[in-house]
Amino acid sequence: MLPEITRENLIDFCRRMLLIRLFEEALIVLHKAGRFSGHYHVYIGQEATGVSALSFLEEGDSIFTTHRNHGHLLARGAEPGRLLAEILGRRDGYNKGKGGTFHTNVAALGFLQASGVVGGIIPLATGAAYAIKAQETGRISVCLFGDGALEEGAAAESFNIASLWKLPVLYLCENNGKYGHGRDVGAARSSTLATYPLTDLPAAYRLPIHQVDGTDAGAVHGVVAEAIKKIRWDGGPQFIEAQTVRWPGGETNWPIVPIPTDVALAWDVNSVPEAARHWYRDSDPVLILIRELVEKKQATKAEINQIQKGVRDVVDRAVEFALASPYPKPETALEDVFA
Amino acid sequence: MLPEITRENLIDFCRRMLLIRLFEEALIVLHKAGRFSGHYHVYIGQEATGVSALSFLEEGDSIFTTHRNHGHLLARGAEPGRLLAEILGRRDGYNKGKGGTFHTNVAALGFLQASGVVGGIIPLATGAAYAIKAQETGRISVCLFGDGALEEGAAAESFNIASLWKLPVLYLCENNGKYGHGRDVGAARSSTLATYPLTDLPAAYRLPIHQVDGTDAGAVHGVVAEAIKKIRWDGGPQFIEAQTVRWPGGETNWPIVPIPTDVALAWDVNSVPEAARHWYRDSDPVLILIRELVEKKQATKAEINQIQKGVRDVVDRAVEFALASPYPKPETALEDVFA
Amino acid sequence: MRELAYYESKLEALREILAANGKVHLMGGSFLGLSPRRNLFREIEKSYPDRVISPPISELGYCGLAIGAAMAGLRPIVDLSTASFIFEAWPQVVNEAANALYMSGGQTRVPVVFHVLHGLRGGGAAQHSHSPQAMLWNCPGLEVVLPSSPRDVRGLLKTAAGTDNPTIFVDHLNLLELRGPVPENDEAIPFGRAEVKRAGDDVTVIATSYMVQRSLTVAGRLASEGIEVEVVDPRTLVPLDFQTMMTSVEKTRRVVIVDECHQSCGVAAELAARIGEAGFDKLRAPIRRVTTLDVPVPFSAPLEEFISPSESRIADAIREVAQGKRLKVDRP
Amino acid sequence: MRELAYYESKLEALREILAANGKVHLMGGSFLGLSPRRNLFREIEKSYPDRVISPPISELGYCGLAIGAAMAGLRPIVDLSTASFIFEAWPQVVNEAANALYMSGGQTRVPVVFHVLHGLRGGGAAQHSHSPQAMLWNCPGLEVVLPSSPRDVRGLLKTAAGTDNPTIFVDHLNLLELRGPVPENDEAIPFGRAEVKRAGDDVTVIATSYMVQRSLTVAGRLASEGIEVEVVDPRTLVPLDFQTMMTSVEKTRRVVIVDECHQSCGVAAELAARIGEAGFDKLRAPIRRVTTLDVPVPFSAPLEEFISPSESRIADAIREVAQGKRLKVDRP
Ligand SMILES: Cc1ncc(C[n+]2csc(CCOP(=O)(O)OP(=O)(O)O)c2C)c(N)n1
Ligand SMILES: Cc1ncc(C[n+]2csc(CCOP(=O)(O)OP(=O)(O)O)c2C)c(N)n1
Ligand SMILES: [Mg+2]
Ligand SMILES: [Mg+2]
Repeated sequence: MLPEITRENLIDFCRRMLLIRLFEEALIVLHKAGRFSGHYHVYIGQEATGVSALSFLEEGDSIFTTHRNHGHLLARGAEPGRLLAEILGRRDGYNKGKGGTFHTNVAALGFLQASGVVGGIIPLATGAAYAIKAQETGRISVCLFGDGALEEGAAAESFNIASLWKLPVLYLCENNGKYGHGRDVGAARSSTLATYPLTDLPAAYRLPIHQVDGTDAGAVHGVVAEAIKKIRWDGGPQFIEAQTVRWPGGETNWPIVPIPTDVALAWDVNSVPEAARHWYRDSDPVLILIRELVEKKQATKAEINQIQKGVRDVVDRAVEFALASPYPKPETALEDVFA
Repeated sequence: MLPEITRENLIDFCRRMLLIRLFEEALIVLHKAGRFSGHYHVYIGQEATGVSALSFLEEGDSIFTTHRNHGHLLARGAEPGRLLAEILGRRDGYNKGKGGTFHTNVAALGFLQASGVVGGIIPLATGAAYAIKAQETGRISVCLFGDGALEEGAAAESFNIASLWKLPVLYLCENNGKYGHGRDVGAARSSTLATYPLTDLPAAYRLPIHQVDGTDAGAVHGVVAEAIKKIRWDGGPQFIEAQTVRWPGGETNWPIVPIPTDVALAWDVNSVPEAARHWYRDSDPVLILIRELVEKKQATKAEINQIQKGVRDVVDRAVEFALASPYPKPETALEDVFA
Repeated sequence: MRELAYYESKLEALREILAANGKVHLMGGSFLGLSPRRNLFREIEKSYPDRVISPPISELGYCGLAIGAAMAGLRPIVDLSTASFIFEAWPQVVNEAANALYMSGGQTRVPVVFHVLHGLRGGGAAQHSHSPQAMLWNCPGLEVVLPSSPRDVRGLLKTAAGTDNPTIFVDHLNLLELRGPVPENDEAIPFGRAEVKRAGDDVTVIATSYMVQRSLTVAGRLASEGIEVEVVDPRTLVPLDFQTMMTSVEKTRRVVIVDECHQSCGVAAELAARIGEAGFDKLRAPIRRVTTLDVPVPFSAPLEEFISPSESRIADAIREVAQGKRLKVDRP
Repeated sequence: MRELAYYESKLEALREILAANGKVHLMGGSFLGLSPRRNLFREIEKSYPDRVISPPISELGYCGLAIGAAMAGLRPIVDLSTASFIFEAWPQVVNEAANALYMSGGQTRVPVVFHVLHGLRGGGAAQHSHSPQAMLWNCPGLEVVLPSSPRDVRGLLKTAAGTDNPTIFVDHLNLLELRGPVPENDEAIPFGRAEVKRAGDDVTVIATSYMVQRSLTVAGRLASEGIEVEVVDPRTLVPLDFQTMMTSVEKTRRVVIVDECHQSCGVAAELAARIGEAGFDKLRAPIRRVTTLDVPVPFSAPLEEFISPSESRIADAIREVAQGKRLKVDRP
């Protein structure tokens, strides 16, 4: 369903989600072209969650994210060019090239740490909430992490403390594990969590829990609105599980795009390779939103095409900017060790 | 209530529980006399749990214990003299003086690790269960730990794995925290676990759970019997919370005996200092068992006195043995680093 | 100048820090371990009920919490009590706190302090006697502090409370009862300033933490044998005041390093490697290290004594480098 | 003699170990990290479905599980993949496994192996590029193994699978594609036997893991400059074959140590301290260390290259100690 927001905001959501998608598809091309090394993770399939959830944040709220952070930064309004420059290790990157894809970080937007250590940010975000409470700033701390993070003891320890001390933190677990290899939930050999649904873990610690379809921007918007209202009101923690379906191109650490996204796919997926078709038809949050915008008469197909054109320009310019940015001077490796 | 076992066995239970008590009261005297340094922990108040639970173990079963291990070793039949020698750092100690009070260990009795790291043995005991399952020995692994260990993420991680892989492990949580300082359960500032009852945590991981009054030898015996039967039958894990009331002398790391235990206290606690009296009257598992043995006509007061006399002799001889044992040669510090 | 016991000076510093800066919160233990003095900390706790917090037994969770709180503007000072327990929080300390500023390209500051009590304590046995400072020095991004006197603990604690970097404050139980001069309004002692704790011309002893006091005792004894020992205390390993050490080494040309870490890859190894390189032409004798022997720590008193950097082992090492003022002759 | 790629030799060893001893279970990753070769491991997984286990993302839990399983009679070999993740299991590795035999007075054996991939990998950045072997060497009770060739990885892995002590098998992604001779039924290579990987009279380079290969490359290049480098590979740090190193040092009297740990309290520090002490009268030049610079590991390629023990830094260090065969003259 559509988020209950103004039409401009709906269009803005659409634009941001599409930006994340096209940005990352461009990124995949750059990696294939050898523009940066190492492995990396894309947010494709989870755009509705990040864009809806982060739309509620205000100045001063804290955000912690993981190895799968690109979408969160763009959702929050990071400049695509500087973000891409960081991922390519260039001088104009937000972290001067020191962080790279695992650690893209924009303090000005409230991001305090992007950790590549699974579960690493759960204590950190809980701590930011502690600081918020201690300083009575009325802000909140948001922790975006994957289902796998619940397998780390750090999660349990943090939920306990957040619950006992009533800390203003939103734990937003992006469960992209449905049908994901290795991460299936259930009692099979391959399963990795005995707490099923996974919300049983935070629930045991008396955290208020919510489950939502993470491919449905409107559903996420509604649940997050309620959770954040509660946090700002009673100051205590909230836990949300947003379930998304793993993108067929995202199985490995080196994504392969089954088909470059085009808004036209919202109405016709026949051009999509058989194996991936179901996902683009049923589980792609970007295409789902676009279909709804048109069905609910919030935008015409022509307008959608216009949006896509605009976003493509933005991504093209970001790529130009990032590739034009020089590598940092080697000696700068010795800076920023200590404040 | 009384354990449903033969009279000889009841007498044996009584003897073991009294042995643990008098052994540790003697130990406290030795520490006061400066016979060993550092801090230490006594099992006073939890004797019924250890003696009942470990009475079910068979050759080849594995046991893991903590900083509060003396009672477990004695319950399992460790020689008081050699155990005391270890606690005093003497050559005849079970660990050649290298372990001390924190790490007393008797492999021949199935003890694999006594860890002073809170939560440390929970993964270890889970691993022994994994080995048992892999080697199809039909044995079980028993993990005896305190309520505080549930605050460590290691516990949650281990429960998850034991549940997913159906490992033959008995998690026996000795919750001596009721009314214990700092460890109160509930939502107060001082509380440390939001999972209340604490069995909600293992339950979230789908572990079968049990709660029992740890001061009641019969109740513990019944619950452990059931749990171990299940483990030996279906091979999966079980979790028991045994609740005991913290001994008034045990608040610090340097225990003070309010009054030396004497079986006569089972019938008359007036000699006990006011502040501690309630505990000896209502919560002392040793005195509770003794009262029941006499009430249920399983033993006369005279027989009980005989038992006490025998146990005192054993403890006296243990003290003589330990004090007579020389300190190990300094150079032996260099041995046992590697197998 | 007034005299204070080490624990008094330390508690005074904590009180002054709490009074001076509302962003400082204390989490964890009493900063005095299981010392009988620990109840004195309760008074501080009472005066700041909302800023002195007892977390659950979840080192990974509450150390990470302190790091996150520091990222968000507080200045938490965490007491883990026994240094061995910082291992429970290892991923947060070495992989989150130490890297945050760097990975973020200078954006995320982490003004957190982790206080631990390290080393041989008499009956701590293998699991409660660690000296993690070497492992922590191997992890760039952390400041590492080792006080050794009533004055230093106060001055260094104040600087630790003010630095914007994650700092490990490595203290020792055996120092708590030590008495020494502590000026009334003593200044904070800046990091990176070694102190010559005793002047002498014959041998330079570089010692850390409690080993400074033990080395001073030995130095006093050896003076009667005619060996004048100079005792240099780095006070902080990160940042390190290498110059002050080398000045002493260039004078004495003989060096013994006394540290309580296990020997291999310990603090003494790094100091020996640096001095051996920089002082190659100066040294008149091999650098000797006196450290805890490379075995787990045994419980039994005589065994613990045997593996410790004891007074006798320190004295032997000093005598050895002092004696036989042999010049180096090149073998054919 | 047949040639194999490193990854082939390693997989062969794993297969032979599994076939030879039913007590061996493999837990964790593919032992090949994210290398494109990792799918080859799937075949092993298929052949031993019950002995090759994928645990949850719970390093503390499953490493502890492996330790407990070892205590109870199995011989688990755990792959943590990226070495940095062993920090998650730090309390179990350094405070349970390392101490178990000692604390129990020799009763509890822990035949477990932890396999990790350490060091700079090209874009691993600060949190995925650690070399924890120095921290682990500082923890008595652990055996530490660092293979550097197709033959060594096979021979050392077999010994690791047979030892009764907890062992850290520290491997490097950059070695996987290296080809080299591996005899058909190669024997296990005993721990504590260093190998002279290249003979030379002028300078001794002691190098570990991938740095052995890098040093050999540099040695080849410097030969053309007339500098004959002897490359010594300890192969295991615990136990350490110090004699073989000293034999080389006594011949060349000039030493460079190349290791990928961060410098302070790194592996090179310990080796430099020991050689500086034992070789005091032999050395003709200061011992130079070439290590990863003491900063967190940056993502950007040129920055990572700048802080790494690169070929150019190795070559410069060798030239420096080789040149100016200056004798030591005592200053007045
Ligand atoms: C402590 C730790 N262990 C293992 C890894 C390797 N790793 C990287 S991503 C990943 C999967 C994480 O799953 P999840 O938390 O659900 O996040 P997702 O990638 O699905 O978004 C793993 C195991 C890691 N980065 N950190
Ligand atoms: C990892 C760790 N953190 C802290 C401590 C210090 N400590 C020793 S006993 C203890 C209390 C443990 O409570 P519980 O597990 O309930 O055991 P009990 O002593 O009550 O039997 C603590 C915090 C420790 N030994 N290990
Ligand atoms: Mg996931
Ligand atoms: Mg308890």
